[in-house]
Amino acid sequence: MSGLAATGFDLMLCALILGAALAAIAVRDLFGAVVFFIVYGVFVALAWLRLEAIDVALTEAALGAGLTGVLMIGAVSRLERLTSRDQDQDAAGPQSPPTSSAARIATMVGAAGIGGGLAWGFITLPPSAGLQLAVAENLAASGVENPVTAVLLNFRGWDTLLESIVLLAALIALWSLARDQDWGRRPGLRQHARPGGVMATFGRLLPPFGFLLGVYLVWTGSAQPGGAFQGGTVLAAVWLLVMMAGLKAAPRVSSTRLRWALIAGPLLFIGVGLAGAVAGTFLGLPTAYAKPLILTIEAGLTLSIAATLALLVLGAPMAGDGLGPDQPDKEPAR
Amino acid sequence: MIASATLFGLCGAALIGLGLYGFVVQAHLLRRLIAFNIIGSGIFLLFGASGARDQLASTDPVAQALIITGIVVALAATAFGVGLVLAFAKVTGQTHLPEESDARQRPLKAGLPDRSVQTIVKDPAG
Amino acid sequence: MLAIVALVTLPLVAALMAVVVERRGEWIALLSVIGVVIALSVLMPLVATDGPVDLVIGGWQAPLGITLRADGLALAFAGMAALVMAAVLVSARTLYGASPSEAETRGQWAFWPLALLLWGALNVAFLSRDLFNLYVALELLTVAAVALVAIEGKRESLAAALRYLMFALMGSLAYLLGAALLYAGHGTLDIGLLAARDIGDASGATGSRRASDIMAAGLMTAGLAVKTALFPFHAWLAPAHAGAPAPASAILSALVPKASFVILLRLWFEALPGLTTPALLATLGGLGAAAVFYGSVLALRQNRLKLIIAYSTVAQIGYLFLVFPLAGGDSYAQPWAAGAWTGVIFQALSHGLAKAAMFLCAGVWIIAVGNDRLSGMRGLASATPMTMSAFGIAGVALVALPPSGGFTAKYLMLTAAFASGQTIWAVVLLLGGLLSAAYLYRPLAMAFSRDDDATFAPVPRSLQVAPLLLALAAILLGLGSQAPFSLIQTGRPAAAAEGLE
Amino acid sequence: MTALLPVLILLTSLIPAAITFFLAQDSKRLRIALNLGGAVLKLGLIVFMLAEVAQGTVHETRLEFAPGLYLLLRVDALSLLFVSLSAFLWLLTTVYAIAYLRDGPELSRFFGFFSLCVAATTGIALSGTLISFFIFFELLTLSTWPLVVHKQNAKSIAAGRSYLSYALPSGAMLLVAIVWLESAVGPVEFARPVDFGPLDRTSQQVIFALFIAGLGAKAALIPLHGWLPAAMAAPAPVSALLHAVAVVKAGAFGVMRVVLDVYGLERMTDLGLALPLSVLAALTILWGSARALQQDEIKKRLAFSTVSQVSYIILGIALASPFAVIGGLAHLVHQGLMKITLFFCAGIFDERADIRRIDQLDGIGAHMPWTSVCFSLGAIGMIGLPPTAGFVTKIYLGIGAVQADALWVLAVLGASTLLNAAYFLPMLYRIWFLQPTAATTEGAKPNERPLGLIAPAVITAFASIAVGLLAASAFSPLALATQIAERQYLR
Repeated sequence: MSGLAATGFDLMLCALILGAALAAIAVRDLFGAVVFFIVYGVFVALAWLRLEAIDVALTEAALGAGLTGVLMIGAVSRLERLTSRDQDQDAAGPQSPPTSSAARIATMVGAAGIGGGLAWGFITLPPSAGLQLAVAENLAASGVENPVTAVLLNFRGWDTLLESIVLLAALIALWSLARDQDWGRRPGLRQHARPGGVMATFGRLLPPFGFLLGVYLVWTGSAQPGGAFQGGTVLAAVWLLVMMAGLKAAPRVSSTRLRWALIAGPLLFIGVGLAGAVAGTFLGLPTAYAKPLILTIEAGLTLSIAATLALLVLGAPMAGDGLGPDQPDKEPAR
Repeated sequence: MIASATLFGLCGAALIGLGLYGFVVQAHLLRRLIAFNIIGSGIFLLFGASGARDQLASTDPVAQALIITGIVVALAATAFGVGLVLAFAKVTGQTHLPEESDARQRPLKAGLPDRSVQTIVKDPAG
Repeated sequence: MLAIVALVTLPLVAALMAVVVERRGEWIALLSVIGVVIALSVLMPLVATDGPVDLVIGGWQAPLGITLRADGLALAFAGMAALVMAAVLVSARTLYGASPSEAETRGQWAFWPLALLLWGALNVAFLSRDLFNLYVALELLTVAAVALVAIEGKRESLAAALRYLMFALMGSLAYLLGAALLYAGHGTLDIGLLAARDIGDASGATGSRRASDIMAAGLMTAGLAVKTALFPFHAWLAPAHAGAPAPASAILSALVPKASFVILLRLWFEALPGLTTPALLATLGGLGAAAVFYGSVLALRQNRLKLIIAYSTVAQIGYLFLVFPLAGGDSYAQPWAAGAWTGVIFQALSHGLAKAAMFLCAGVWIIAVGNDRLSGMRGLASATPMTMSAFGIAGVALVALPPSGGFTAKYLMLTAAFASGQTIWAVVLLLGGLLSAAYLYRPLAMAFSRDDDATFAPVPRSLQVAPLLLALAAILLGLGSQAPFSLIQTGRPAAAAEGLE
Repeated sequence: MTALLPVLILLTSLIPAAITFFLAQDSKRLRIALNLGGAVLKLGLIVFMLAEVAQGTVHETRLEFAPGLYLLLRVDALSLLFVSLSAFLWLLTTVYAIAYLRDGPELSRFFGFFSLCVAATTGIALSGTLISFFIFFELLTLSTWPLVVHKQNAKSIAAGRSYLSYALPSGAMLLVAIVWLESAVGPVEFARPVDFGPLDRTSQQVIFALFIAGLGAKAALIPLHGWLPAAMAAPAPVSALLHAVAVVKAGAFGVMRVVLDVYGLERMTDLGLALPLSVLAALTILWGSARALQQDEIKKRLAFSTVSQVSYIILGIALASPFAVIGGLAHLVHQGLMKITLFFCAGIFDERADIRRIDQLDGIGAHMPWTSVCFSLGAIGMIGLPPTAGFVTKIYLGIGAVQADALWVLAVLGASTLLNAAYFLPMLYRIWFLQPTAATTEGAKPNERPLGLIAPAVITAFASIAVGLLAASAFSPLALATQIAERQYLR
């Protein structure tokens, strides 16, 4: 793209991003807001492409727009049933803020001030002081060719390890929200897809391709954009599709095999780290073995991430089959 | 001609302001989570753009890695948040928290704290 | 070095194990406690004599990699956390311990990994030198903490958890944005490397104050203040801490706010001392003072024990922020420097131990009485003397009476206030102490009132020992304050002695 | 031995305290053995130390907390005066308390805090620095509260609340005074003269006022005396402890330390602080006596009497003339002996004959002769009739007032003596000269058993006479007081 056309495109993309964001915030209908939010995520992924951050773009599209979107849509439909007794103020009805218009204006001014201040701070930043050079210099020793993967799995592997544990923590936290009587059930609502319907067809057709794509993303991540998180997300989507299509029920939360799958990645990662610690460097990956080690870790992580992400979208274990009444508790638990 | 990085950085700043406004003004908990995500991606955009201003080099890989980590963490928090909202709605039938000012004042009025949920403020419009 | 690895990984590994191994959470937790205690007992003397120990993860030096540093500050907090966690995990066995013969229940499964993850996140937050790594640790901490608030599933605790989550998420975002701006401006996230840039120091490498740096510092401070529940961001704290089951409350109140506070200390005293202005220091101190008074007044107005203890945390956190105006300020009368800085750390440690003891006491009494209303506490002094004394001793530490760790803290801070001529903060310290005595007196007097008709459910003795030991530890912190004092001094930042601005 | 002895003396009450807390209610023998054993051992060690100090040995123990914050135990003449008094009276009070409480509830808690309280008092006496003093001073506050509320009824809980609401704020003021002073002049050790150079005159005065306010609540100076009459809700041995052995004394002792060893008499006079302090003490003396006159309950009357009597100590110090200082110092011991006698007796009247009000005393002398005799001896001493200890004090204070050119003090002493007589003599008259009323004899037949109840009262009563009679001997409290005062003036 020539310079002017590129700038024009960027300007338009910015406008679209801001518009979608505004709509996601301001649209009166909750479902509409969620749809705009998903659209917004896609636009942001495009912006990452324009910034030549393909790894981020993939992640944003898969996680930010994709999975978060599915999560939100599911939440909206459940909220509609849960709050049906006061339609007017919740999911289905228009959203009217509890704040007075004076407060809204004050908030608007404040938020604009913060945004403006940030813009000013951004513009006056000195010339880039990033770590491209340091990464480039050490890339050869990292065992992979994709600098982003090198940072994620080697230079700052500790962050990634903790991050995979944060995902797991979120899942444990989510499951801990189940009611006592629902413990041991399958997570989320049981899905009934119409046999022979679109969902079931997709559910049959897509998984093989999705599976291949996911594995490919992980494998290629060492040299090209891609990696455990992106691949894991695709695999999670595949699994979700299978479950939503009713082809296979979600495993019970008490399933030992499931639990091992959830912790396999982080555990493997820590194990490699500890082995390194015994050898002299915690999480140290000797250059000679770095690539196989990273691939091993990524394989483990992909499994755990895929399982965790899919289950995060499904929600806490609960009774009910998704068709029957999903009523609020009549008698609040005290 | 303005560099893409500058444009998207400013866009990120605007998104942060926008999301903040949404977070404060909206009482619906799911909408707050959406606003949270918008602020988050605004931050990432600003961050990523700051690492992409040097047009000769590619976007700073460290910044990219941090952003990826950030996106995952945000998703984790969002998923848990959604679960919490659903659990709250299931127990109370509500999607709003009781007024925050009420929560601050409440202990001054009476010593019984568990009124927090019982005295849910009715939506003015409802 | 292996000890540092053990410190941060053991709780995490234990949490993973607690996920898969059914009905053995308590034993896994106890094993990790033993491991961490061994690691700490290796590290502490080593660091106290040889100075801070660095763990360069993966062998990648900052700015590319992440460094964990075991300095006095980190180890003191990690040590306190280990004591509290040990007591809490032992106490939680009655609530969440499983019998091998029965089917697993939700609480029995979820509590242990959550508590252990929280612990791991705390240790990372105390040790890490990387601002983004600290962000991930804070998020892990937040998720686990919010889940613990909600774990009983009652409507109050769900509402409290949601409010907590909303505050904490915004705090995280502000912190993250600040860290991103610092990285964008300086190409590093490492606290030590940032310090070397002399940010805000006109004669330093960076030159004059940059808009982005000031904004970054402000955002991170605001975010961390929200997570520390500094007034006026305290609204989430009391319902959350009071809504959780007692052992969880103990962790939440004693430990969780300390993580963000330690980061705040490191941010200003180590990374960005050049950016402070007198107005900023006075503002932070003023908010701290407001927290002391507001929290105390709220605590005075509660009629439930756990809420009193929780609002007391709001007040006690206020003291911590007096470090900003008070640090430095040494005069010839003080042969030592950094009095206020050290004093505040003592305050945080003492508060952690005492507050955990109090919540565990509340747990004992909830078992005995069935609820935590003050009016139900009559006769408890005679029925549960051990718990009563634990509560009383913990109260001594909270009110900062001698010979507790709280007193050492107060003495150091008061001396700094007088030596630097800032008597206004001395007034805050003293009135705050009296107010805390007032709000703690109510449950104490209630428990001492005779009620011959009261009947109490029996409480296992093992449950009563833990809070007593914690409370005694808070006293020991004062009686034997020399060793912790010298430990805290290792790796102390220069700004702690010279003062900010 | 020199470093160990002060610690050992402290441990003789600290260890029994620690163990007693964990004793079961019914392990009565062990509890008694621990407490009596500790008390006897402490007294023995103190006698041993008296001998050592006479030979010139310096006893000093140091425990570092943080730089500049350390615990220092150091024995000097003033500490000896106080520690001997408290150790002696503790032993007697323990005997009395065991007999008095017999099989009451929560005895392990009671005796645990009882011992802790004495440990704190010992610590106060032996403290060599202001911070050490403060630490034990606050420990005393804490350990007496459970004793005050021991009965656990509404009245005693209210008394406890009142006690703390005076003691804690004044403790805070004391801390301010100490920290303010030390942040300017460094850690203050009593054995070292303080260099007030860095502080201006006004600061010195304000700090002194803070010291007096901080110590004044325990010393029951007006207007900080309100808690003391309320604390009568506690059992009699606790009253004895509060009024004679520990709390009130600790306040007065603290004033002495501050005046003699921190500021010094000369500086206090130079700063113009002597007069206000003596006026305050004089007002307290008169106010306490006047209020005592209005009381119908024996213990209340005794309590207000304490308010008045303790201020003699402070008045002596404040006058800053040699005789007055000696009189004040000696009165520390004298008042302790006399007041504890009165409280022991009041407790026996209450416990054995249900006598609480003054009008119930009619003719009790015939039924309870020992108690009545002891009570009378204590009362005569309080009025200051020769040859009692109280007489010695008042003579010295009078001469001291003349020395200090403060003739108005003579008027105060005279008025106070008249008031003392006015509230004690009617009681004595009722005891000895009125016929018993139905109310007096209505209770179970009054007796003065067991021995543990009456013996301590007899001992203290005769001791209070003895220190008056033998005031001129080398080992009397007066001699020790003279020694302390001499050091002041030779310095």
